[in-house]
Amino acid sequence: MAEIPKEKLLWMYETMVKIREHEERVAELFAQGKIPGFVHLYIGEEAVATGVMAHLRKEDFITSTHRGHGHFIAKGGNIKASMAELFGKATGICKGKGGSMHIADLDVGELGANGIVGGGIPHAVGAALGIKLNGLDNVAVAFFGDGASNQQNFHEAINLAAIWKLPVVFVCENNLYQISLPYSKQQAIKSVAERAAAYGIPGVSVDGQDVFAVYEVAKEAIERARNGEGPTLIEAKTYRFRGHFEGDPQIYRSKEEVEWWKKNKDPIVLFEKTVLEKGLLTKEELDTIRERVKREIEESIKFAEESPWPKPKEVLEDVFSTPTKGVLVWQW
Amino acid sequence: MAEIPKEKLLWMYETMVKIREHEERVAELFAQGKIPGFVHLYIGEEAVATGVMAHLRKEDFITSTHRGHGHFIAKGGNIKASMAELFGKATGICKGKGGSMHIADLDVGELGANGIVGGGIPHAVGAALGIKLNGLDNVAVAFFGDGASNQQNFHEAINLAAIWKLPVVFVCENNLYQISLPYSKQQAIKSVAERAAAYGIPGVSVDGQDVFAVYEVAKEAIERARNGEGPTLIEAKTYRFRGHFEGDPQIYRSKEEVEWWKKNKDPIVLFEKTVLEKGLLTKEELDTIRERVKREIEESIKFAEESPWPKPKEVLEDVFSTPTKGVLVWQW
Amino acid sequence: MAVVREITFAEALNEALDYEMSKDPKVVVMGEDVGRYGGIFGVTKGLIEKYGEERVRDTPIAESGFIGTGVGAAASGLLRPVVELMFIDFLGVAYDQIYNQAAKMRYMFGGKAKIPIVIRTVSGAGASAAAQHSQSLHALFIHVPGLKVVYPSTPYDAKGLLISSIEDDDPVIFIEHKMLYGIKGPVPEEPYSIPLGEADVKKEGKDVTVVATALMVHRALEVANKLEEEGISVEVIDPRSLVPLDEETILNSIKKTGRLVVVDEAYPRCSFATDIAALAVNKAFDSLKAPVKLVTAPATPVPFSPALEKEWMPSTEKIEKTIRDVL
Amino acid sequence: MAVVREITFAEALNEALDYEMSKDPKVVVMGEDVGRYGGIFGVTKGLIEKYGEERVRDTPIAESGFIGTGVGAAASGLLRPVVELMFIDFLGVAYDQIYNQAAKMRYMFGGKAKIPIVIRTVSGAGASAAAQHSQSLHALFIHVPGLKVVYPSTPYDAKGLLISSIEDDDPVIFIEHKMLYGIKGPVPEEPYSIPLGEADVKKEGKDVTVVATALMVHRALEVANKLEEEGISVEVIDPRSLVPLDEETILNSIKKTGRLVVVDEAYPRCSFATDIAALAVNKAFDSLKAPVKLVTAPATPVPFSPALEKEWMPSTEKIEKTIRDVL
Ligand SMILES: Cc1ncc(C[n+]2csc(CCOP(=O)(O)OP(=O)(O)O)c2C)c(N)n1
Ligand SMILES: Cc1ncc(C[n+]2csc(CCOP(=O)(O)OP(=O)(O)O)c2C)c(N)n1
Ligand SMILES: [Mg+2]
Ligand SMILES: [Mg+2]
Repeated sequence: MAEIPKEKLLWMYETMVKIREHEERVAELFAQGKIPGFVHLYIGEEAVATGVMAHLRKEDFITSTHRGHGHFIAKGGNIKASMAELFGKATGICKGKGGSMHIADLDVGELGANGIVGGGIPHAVGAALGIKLNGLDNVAVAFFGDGASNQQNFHEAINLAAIWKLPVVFVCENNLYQISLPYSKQQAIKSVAERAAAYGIPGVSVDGQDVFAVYEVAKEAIERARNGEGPTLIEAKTYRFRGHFEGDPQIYRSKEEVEWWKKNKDPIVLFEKTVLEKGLLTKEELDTIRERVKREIEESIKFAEESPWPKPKEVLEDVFSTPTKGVLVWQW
Repeated sequence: MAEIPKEKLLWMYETMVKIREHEERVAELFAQGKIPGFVHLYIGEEAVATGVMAHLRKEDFITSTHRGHGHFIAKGGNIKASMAELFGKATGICKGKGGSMHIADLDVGELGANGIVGGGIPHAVGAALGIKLNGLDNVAVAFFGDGASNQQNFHEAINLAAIWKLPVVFVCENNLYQISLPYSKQQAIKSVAERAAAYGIPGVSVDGQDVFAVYEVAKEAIERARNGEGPTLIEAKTYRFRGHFEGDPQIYRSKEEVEWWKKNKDPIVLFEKTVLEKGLLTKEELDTIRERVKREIEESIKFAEESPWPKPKEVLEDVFSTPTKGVLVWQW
Repeated sequence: MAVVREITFAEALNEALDYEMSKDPKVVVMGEDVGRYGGIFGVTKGLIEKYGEERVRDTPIAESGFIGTGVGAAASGLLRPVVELMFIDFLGVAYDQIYNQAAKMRYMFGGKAKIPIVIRTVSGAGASAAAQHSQSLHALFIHVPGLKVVYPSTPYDAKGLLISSIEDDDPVIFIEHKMLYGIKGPVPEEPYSIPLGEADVKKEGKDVTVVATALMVHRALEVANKLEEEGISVEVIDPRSLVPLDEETILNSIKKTGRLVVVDEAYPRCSFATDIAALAVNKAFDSLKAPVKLVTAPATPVPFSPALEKEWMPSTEKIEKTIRDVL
Repeated sequence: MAVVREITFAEALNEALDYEMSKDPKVVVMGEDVGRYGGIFGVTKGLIEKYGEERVRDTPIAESGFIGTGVGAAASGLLRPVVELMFIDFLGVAYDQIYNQAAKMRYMFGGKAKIPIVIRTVSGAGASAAAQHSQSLHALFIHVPGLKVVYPSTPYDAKGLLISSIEDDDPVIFIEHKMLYGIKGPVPEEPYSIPLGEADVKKEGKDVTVVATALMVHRALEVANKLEEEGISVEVIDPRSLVPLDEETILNSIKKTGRLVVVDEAYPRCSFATDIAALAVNKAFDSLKAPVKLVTAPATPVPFSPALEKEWMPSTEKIEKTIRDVL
């Protein structure tokens, strides 16, 4: 990590802390009833999005999941607009129509969270196909969970990417649970990375709590993709510190287990320790970032709170992009 | 193969020849316009169904494909009734409602051909689950093609069988084509058996033209299943001697290629050579079987030809098994 | 009738499952988080403790795989699976196994197969769950022949219909509206069954017929009770099972009232609402005194924001206005 | 008008694809056997030779994967994919990518995405292809909002509508009835487009309105021409695009004739036929002089045997009888 430029280190820290602060505040706002619907938080998994996105350009694409805030933030999505979206406000990035599970920021190549587990994997393959046919040197990255790796799109889409040698990287965030089902009961193998063999592509498993490790592995995979050498499957072993969704009673795992991870494998704490010990960054630098990030998040919340609700008639807008004859409302 | 009982050898020969004769006559009847619809023949692949089914009991289950006549015959399906079915007659095994792609004989554990590629794979897993929960020592076998191994159900169903250690064997008939797409363009690996690694189950590839080789491999897999040791994935490399369906112009492969396989890898010819050379069976024994089989097939055709058509009103029957209020015909 | 205890819709379903599992060892429950978690809406709570991991199976996210497994298990004659599809919105990843396999096997096989599978699933808006967790997609199951489709509105109906569904030898799609899980109603402790294909007249009336489903039954009743005070007599019919459909009860009512409003929380086109309208204009044309009106959702995805979702759903205001329109 | 050459329906579609690929490098074709094989019904013949393997892509059997790939490619703004689903019956293995992803993205993302994808697919009975290769499932695409649904009946319409569909920025399901591929009709050599959402009155008449789709347009016209000789004047309307729907043309016709028959080769319930009936009884109630009658398939899977399949399909006899019934 000596070769990681300082700028990048600062960006990594800022990104991880931004995700953490964002998610902690969202948890509170949800508990207060200000954010409705289903909310799946990324706390504990920050190093995965961060270590991967460290290598991506704005023009690169990602596809995300129901647990998508971290990907969105790390890809550079507009946080004010996404916070307003979580509230269901008219100023939301989806005008209040999407909510947490459907946040997208096409302006920065974020092709969308997804309420369907596995639903976004082929979209990354599609973006990669577009990249290839347009002769670009961009890449697409699909994020998804351990649970998703048992789903149809994982199999079908990765195989397509493999035979067509597309510039795409598959990042499985194995947080050891599919809601209540532990990874050990989902698959009779030890790592999702073993599945790469089925498609003839490289597969690698990495400690998802160690942002430097993720950074290294992602670097290689993304370079391969950019160089036209085809896809890679990365498994990042990670852990969600909160319930599956806010309100989850978490009867399927022990408090001790959760505490152990929080205590020993917090990606932000580990990062701080490393950079301070190695003298790569100073305490002051870190504190400054944390303060700035907090302000930014608070501003986004203020913006969301003060924003107006969408108007009822907007329900009927945004279905089609070309004007259509015929009716959207079956006007009985 | 010295340990294969003579009875079994005779059964193998009879089964392969029965499939061959059946399919050749069906090809003619299709060309004559007597058999309507889509017909996918099993000629060239006889050793696969035969080598596997040699180990199955009547109470064991199989699920089949659009190319299902061979599986049906080898499992002991009622040929008269299936021939009548191909004709669309009232005496057909499905009363004329199913046709070639939907032939089933539940009485012998044949859970159905399938018009949806990959559609039957989970059904075998389901039968295996039933076997396990009922404490039986039967097994289920899913047959499917190389093309099917890229489809969602392959992935999802095999994973279920693996984690639940169900008594099921997955037999991929890799005949090197998915209609016009060669295997080499479907997958970036050399054998479908490599995909077993993704599920933590044994995978083995075998020469599907060599019935003895298939027999050995299937024996082990089926024993494992019966002993509660879980599923196996078998790939049998094989070749269809005719087009994908009757009427296929076959522009995607050379005549030479087809001729090579017919000449060098005909499973029936190879069987004859081996058993005669090793003195396991005599020419007379083989001829007797062939004659008997021919008669049987001709009888089934006669039966089909002479059978009546189903009556129009039968269209409305057999949707539900329990009597239902409300309408089946929306009687305008 | 003696006073019966009141329990929730979710508890009523749980009792039906418990009863069937206790009675028939072939009944098994499968789905995501149906085990110790008890289902994300609590419907399968306690079953794994009582019947064990073999009969109550948590599955990976592989809906086509595990619903297909259920179909195969049913076809084999060895089990009677009750499979949970966590949200009806997810049908798209398993639809082939439902409408091409389960629904058609018996017919394709000339009447020789029985497919005793129940697919329980959750529908409906009202929870800000957005476009992929709020849909009402029953029309997609009604359209394709071979499936029975049940959609109850009360705890009492839920229990009796789930028992009938599990005992039925055909594939049944059993739909539970997520906003109904918490409602309470009288439910006898002993098991009972309600035949599939019998509508229930939830309120008798003579001026106008309202056919409504699931959550909308409650909204229609609210409006009917309000209008009653003005002397407008609304008959509210809950078909309860959408396939088979109790045409007779519906047609008799239309013949009596001459007016029809259908209230269905679903997309408008090719819907259960158009279905009933078509039934009326074909088979009760001479009785009709006014246009048939349908109160449905608009032809848009379900929006997330509560401000928009409220507008998207058929409201009591819209129902009331529509009923007044046809009078 | 000058005499135009006659070509088949399949050739007309091929010309539209060829034109669009020649004009816009973003247009790519994907699907099973669409390359050298030219599609199993020959629609993509010659394209790979002209545009190469990169733009004409044979896919493995992975419909959810490759349709999803098309959706992602469209959403990225980098391509305008035309994806072939070999038979509409297979929609069940890819349905989520169609109705939950392609159809909803624009709405869920607040109007920011464009999803210019065309999914071409093949429907219809008449070829003894049995229960899983003969269905007419357009209702499943009409029901869920966000998809345009096109279903042409003539070579001329096929070419003009496919060009419009590929140039449209929204997802379009383009359905081709397999029994129409071989029919011939006049088709101009130059490219032209027919706007989505405009019905075509295939025959004017004043006694009864018949709304029919695809193959059924031809059967309806056959009957209309026969009845003409008896002095019965039948108006035959082909909506051509089912979403958006040209309500106006249909309603104007019903207002003129006062009688409506819908002929739709599909399952009856929650169908396009019930849709049009509901439209009529709602918006043209006062004009209706007789019950609305629908000629559809029965609520059963499609049987294999020609003897049964013939009975299953809406026949000219049934159409004729039904028209006479409402007169
Ligand atoms: C196709 C589908 N099936 C089920 C669900 C319900 N569901 C939402 S998240 C989830 C668990 C996902 O597990 P994983 O992929 O490991 O992601 P994680 O939540 O652990 O980040 C499930 C079952 C869904 N949204 N889509
Ligand atoms: C889901 C689905 N997609 C496509 C098809 C059309 N189709 C029928 S057979 C076939 C090829 C199957 O290839 P393979 O699995 O290798 O079996 P084979 O025909 O070679 O025996 C295709 C694409 C189908 N029936 N079902
Ligand atoms: Mg997980
Ligand atoms: Mg093959």
